[in-house]
Amino acid sequence: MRVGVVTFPGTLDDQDAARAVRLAGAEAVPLWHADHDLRGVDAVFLPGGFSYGDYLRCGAISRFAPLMEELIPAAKAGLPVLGTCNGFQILCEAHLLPGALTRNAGLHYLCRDQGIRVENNATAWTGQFDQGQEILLPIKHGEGRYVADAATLAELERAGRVVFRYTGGNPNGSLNDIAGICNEAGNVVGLMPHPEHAVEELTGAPSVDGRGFFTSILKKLVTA
Amino acid sequence: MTLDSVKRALQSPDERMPFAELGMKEDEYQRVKEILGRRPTGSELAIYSVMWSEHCSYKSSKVHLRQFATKAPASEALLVGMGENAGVVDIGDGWAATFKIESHNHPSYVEPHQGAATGVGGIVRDIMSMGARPIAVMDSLRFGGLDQHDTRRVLPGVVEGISHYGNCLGLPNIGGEVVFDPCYIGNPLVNALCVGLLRKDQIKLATAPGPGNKVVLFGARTGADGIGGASVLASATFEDESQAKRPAVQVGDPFMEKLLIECCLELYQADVVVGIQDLGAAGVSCATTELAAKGTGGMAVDLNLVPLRDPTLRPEEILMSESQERMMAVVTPEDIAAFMAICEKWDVPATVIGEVTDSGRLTMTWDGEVIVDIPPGTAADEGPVYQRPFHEPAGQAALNTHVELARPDDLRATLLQLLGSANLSSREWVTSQYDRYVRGNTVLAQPADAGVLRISESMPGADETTRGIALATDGNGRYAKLDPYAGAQLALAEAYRNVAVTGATPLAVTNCLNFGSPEDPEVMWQFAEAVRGLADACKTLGVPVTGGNVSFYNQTGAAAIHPTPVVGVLGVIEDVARRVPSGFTAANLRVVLLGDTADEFGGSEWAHVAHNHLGGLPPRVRLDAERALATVLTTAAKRGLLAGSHDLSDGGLAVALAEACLARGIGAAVSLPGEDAFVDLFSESSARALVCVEAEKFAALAELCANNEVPCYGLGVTGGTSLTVEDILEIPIATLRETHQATLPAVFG
Amino acid sequence: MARVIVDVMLKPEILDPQGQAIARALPRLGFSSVADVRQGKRFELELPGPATEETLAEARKIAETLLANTVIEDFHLHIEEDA
Amino acid sequence: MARVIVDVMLKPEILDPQGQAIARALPRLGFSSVADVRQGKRFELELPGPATEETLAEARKIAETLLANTVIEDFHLHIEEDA
Ligand SMILES: Nc1ncnc2c1ncn2[C@@H]1O[C@H](COP(=O)(O)OP(=O)(O)O)[C@@H](O)[C@H]1O
Ligand SMILES: [Mg+2]
Repeated sequence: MRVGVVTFPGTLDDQDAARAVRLAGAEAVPLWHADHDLRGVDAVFLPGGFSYGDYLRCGAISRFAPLMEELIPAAKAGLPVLGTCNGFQILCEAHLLPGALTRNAGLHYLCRDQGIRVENNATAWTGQFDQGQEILLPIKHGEGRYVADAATLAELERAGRVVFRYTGGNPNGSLNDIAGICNEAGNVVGLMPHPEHAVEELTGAPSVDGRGFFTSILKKLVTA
Repeated sequence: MTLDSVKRALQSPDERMPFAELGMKEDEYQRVKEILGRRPTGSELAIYSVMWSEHCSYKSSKVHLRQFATKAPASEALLVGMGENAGVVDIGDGWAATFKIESHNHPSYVEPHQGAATGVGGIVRDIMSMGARPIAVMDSLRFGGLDQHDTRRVLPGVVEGISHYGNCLGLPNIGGEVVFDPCYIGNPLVNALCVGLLRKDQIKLATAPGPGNKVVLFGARTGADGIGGASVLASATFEDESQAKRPAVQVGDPFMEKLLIECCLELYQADVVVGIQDLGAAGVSCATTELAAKGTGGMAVDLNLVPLRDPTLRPEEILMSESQERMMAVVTPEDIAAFMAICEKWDVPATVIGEVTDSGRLTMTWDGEVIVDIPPGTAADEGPVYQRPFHEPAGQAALNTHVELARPDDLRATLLQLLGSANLSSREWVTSQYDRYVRGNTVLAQPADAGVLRISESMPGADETTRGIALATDGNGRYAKLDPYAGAQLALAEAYRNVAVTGATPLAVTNCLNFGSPEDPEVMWQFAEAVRGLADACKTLGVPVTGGNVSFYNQTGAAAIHPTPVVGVLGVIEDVARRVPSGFTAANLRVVLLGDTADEFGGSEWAHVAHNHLGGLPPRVRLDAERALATVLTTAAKRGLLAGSHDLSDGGLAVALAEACLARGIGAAVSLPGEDAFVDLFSESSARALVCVEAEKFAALAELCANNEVPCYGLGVTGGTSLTVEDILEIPIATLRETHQATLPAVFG
Repeated sequence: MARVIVDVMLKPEILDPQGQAIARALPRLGFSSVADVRQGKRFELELPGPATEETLAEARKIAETLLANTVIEDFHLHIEEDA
Repeated sequence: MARVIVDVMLKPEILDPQGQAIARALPRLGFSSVADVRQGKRFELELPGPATEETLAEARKIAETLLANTVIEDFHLHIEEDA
């Protein structure tokens, strides 16, 4: 199985994402923002960072990268895509996911180990979790407050498209404690927390709960 | 505006040059004239004034700093010593680490966010210029009193600047310090450390050999940032200068720096770089003179080719500009195309601005006229050297007189008072603004005693290795004020101990020496004593100084800061999976105190908090005991004897116990080994650590201690939800936590 | 040379924590007369040549696609004369 | 109700990395006519009552001490009528 890991100028977590993909037993395929080429991957990981320095708005400039011109139609056609942190922001800017991520209510960048509840285990990236399972993942962002208009929010809730919710305290003021959402088909998932930093005992957050994302997508691809 | 060319200088030999305004002394100016055999041009004066400034030439400190070399212990680990951009240490399995700490104190007072941010940017470029990939940063900070108004302006800005710049670069922040003391109110200290990793055989040096090779300036365009900063801002007192003539502040662009990092690494990998130098305080002046001086000896530069952000800049200003995110490389003509292609891939502007020559001269032209023609070594290496007079401060003996302070009866209240104090309370308000996970190699970070990183890098040619490195920085201005010789040694001892408690073997040292004005003989005495102390202790502990930085003029009027030597220690752990986590890690472990406690409260946190008193003598330095303790800790870690550890420092055993409980919310019940509970709990004697071990491993630990003559006291066991000291106190962990965490948020929101 | 100014503000229904933090800080600093504060962005675009219908149309396009995220922000643009 | 607008821009000599990043992105998006971009902040202060000399003076004071960092930024303020 080949999982593409995208690097934009200013992407930071690409190495970690690739490592997590490899640890799960898949091949990590580097994808370069300036190429019009998805290299035939089976799924795509949009990692975190400060693409284009997060200038203007997080993800606003990356969204127009040549690679995105390939990725957007592919995602709409069902290619599994996971965006974490800056990757989530890019997915929203690209309108693959609704709503937007805005400045944390506390106005500070916040790095901490955060409780999260899996609210939907039917997406491409969450199949190996239990519905309602509580997991621990690191968050590290300054602009993670999810907002959307009332109608969008209601639709997300109604359709079960809120995939993750913060537990034990909302770190950034996100509406409805939203930590992550998916598109209608469930192949595109975006979340602020970082699964790739919770896959090893020795390093990262004090949990290996992030592994579930990678086992989920592998399982999905193998059985597909 | 007429161009001051060499030709013009010859025609107008007596023209008055503004050397004094540029911070140059009359005799220094005369020396420049002697070297050149004529008056300097404006551009030449710009170069000499920045290169001979305190900041760049170390003219007041040089004679003392030499001890770091002359007293250096023999070390097989040292690959590159002092004098390069950063020292390089062999860490085994073909890998090397390079690390350095540097100050950005004055700019951080003027504009806290940008000052601190560009401090991080600068030290990261130093590490890059050695050929390394930067892998982590640390920050050692000092502010005025927590209750002083200006602290609310300076601290949030500084933290945000470090956070934004470091986070954007994707460098985990793995440790540091935050200290409050009124002595820093007008002179906050912002010391940033960066560590990098490289293959042992891929070290790059700042040198420009090979006539015909091209000189490339790459990175950001040059603007009017911090013009005059190097000499005016960094080497004169702030009060008089900066208010009157505030230099343009340097603004950082971490995104450009991130691109520069990736670009440089790809350039190194493609092997298209002959020599490289970062552009720091003295910008183009420094890079050209130093590269030329260390190379074949000559360089010809066309300054018109420097890409400008502000097209109105004059050549003198281009030479002095401190615009950030720039590097200079020397590249063979054959490799130029490949070099440029890599820069383009990363969107990094790059321009050939000159060529290496064998003329022995650094020449620069502007509009076709020669405006600089100097022997580069005279600017880079032959700056003035001062033997500044020094003597013990008039009040030193009085300061060292022991004063009996009333000791408390209620030790529970004392512990809570200390735990919630400005300096001992939780640093989380600060550290939660730093990304400690990025790059995926962080094994330990705050609140551990030292940061620990795994060395498995996705760098090309990397063999898998089980190794890790540990880093800690420490400094205690109060100790150093009482006795700068001992204070510097205690800073080293604490950083060394912090590295050892993780299981790593200390290998090498970097330092940042923050002092008042060197023109004050009493400050100069503090400086001389601190350097002598640090050099002696490095020798005894067997850890060489690989580099560092001196920051003088940290004073407002006649009031200097406490002398504040900050010491960083780097250690290696062979199998990083054997690192020892911080604090109590499980219930039913034996709690063991290593090391002896004496009645030592001079300069202590308790005297500061309870009595606002500073006097007497700091704790005794016991380097042999430190070394033995480190041997025990690293050997025990290797053998898998330790379940957790924590060093004893400010606030003594009581604070260490509380922090060990807070690490994972696991309590402990202990009894005290000595007669005097207050001394046992709060003394700050050096060479001590707290560890926890499984009961069946205690005997092996005790034997190891006995063999190394390290005193070892079983205090009790872990478990429960309180910290209990038999017959003295019992405090629920929830109370400890609340007290510990409330302090900084109460002030900063 | 024409200068087009694009002002981008969060939509009124979106929480503006930066503006609120400022509003909260004002009374503490002794400024009591401000009822509300909102913080947004201001962009200055330099366009060569005079400001024509076309340049304005292009600027509007830029604002729409890049400078503002219309999911959460409103924008408004005008020409600045003196530039 | 008066609305005072405070525009805060980096001083011309100060590096504006945000503006530059936007300017570099524009040609890639097919917008070729923009020579330069600078990004700054816009604050909207709501003041009760009409805009008098005093409210304006107060707004200026606020801009100076809080909204702008005059070490690196310039500011400019005006009253918006329609509010
Ligand atoms: N400015 C800072 N940046 C990053 N980490 C910090 C900073 N200040 C403190 N820390 C971390 O917080 C923890 C507690 O700090 P401190 O109490 O000073 O430790 P110690 O007493 O062991 O030197 C340590 O892990 C330290 O590295
Ligand atoms: Mg410690």
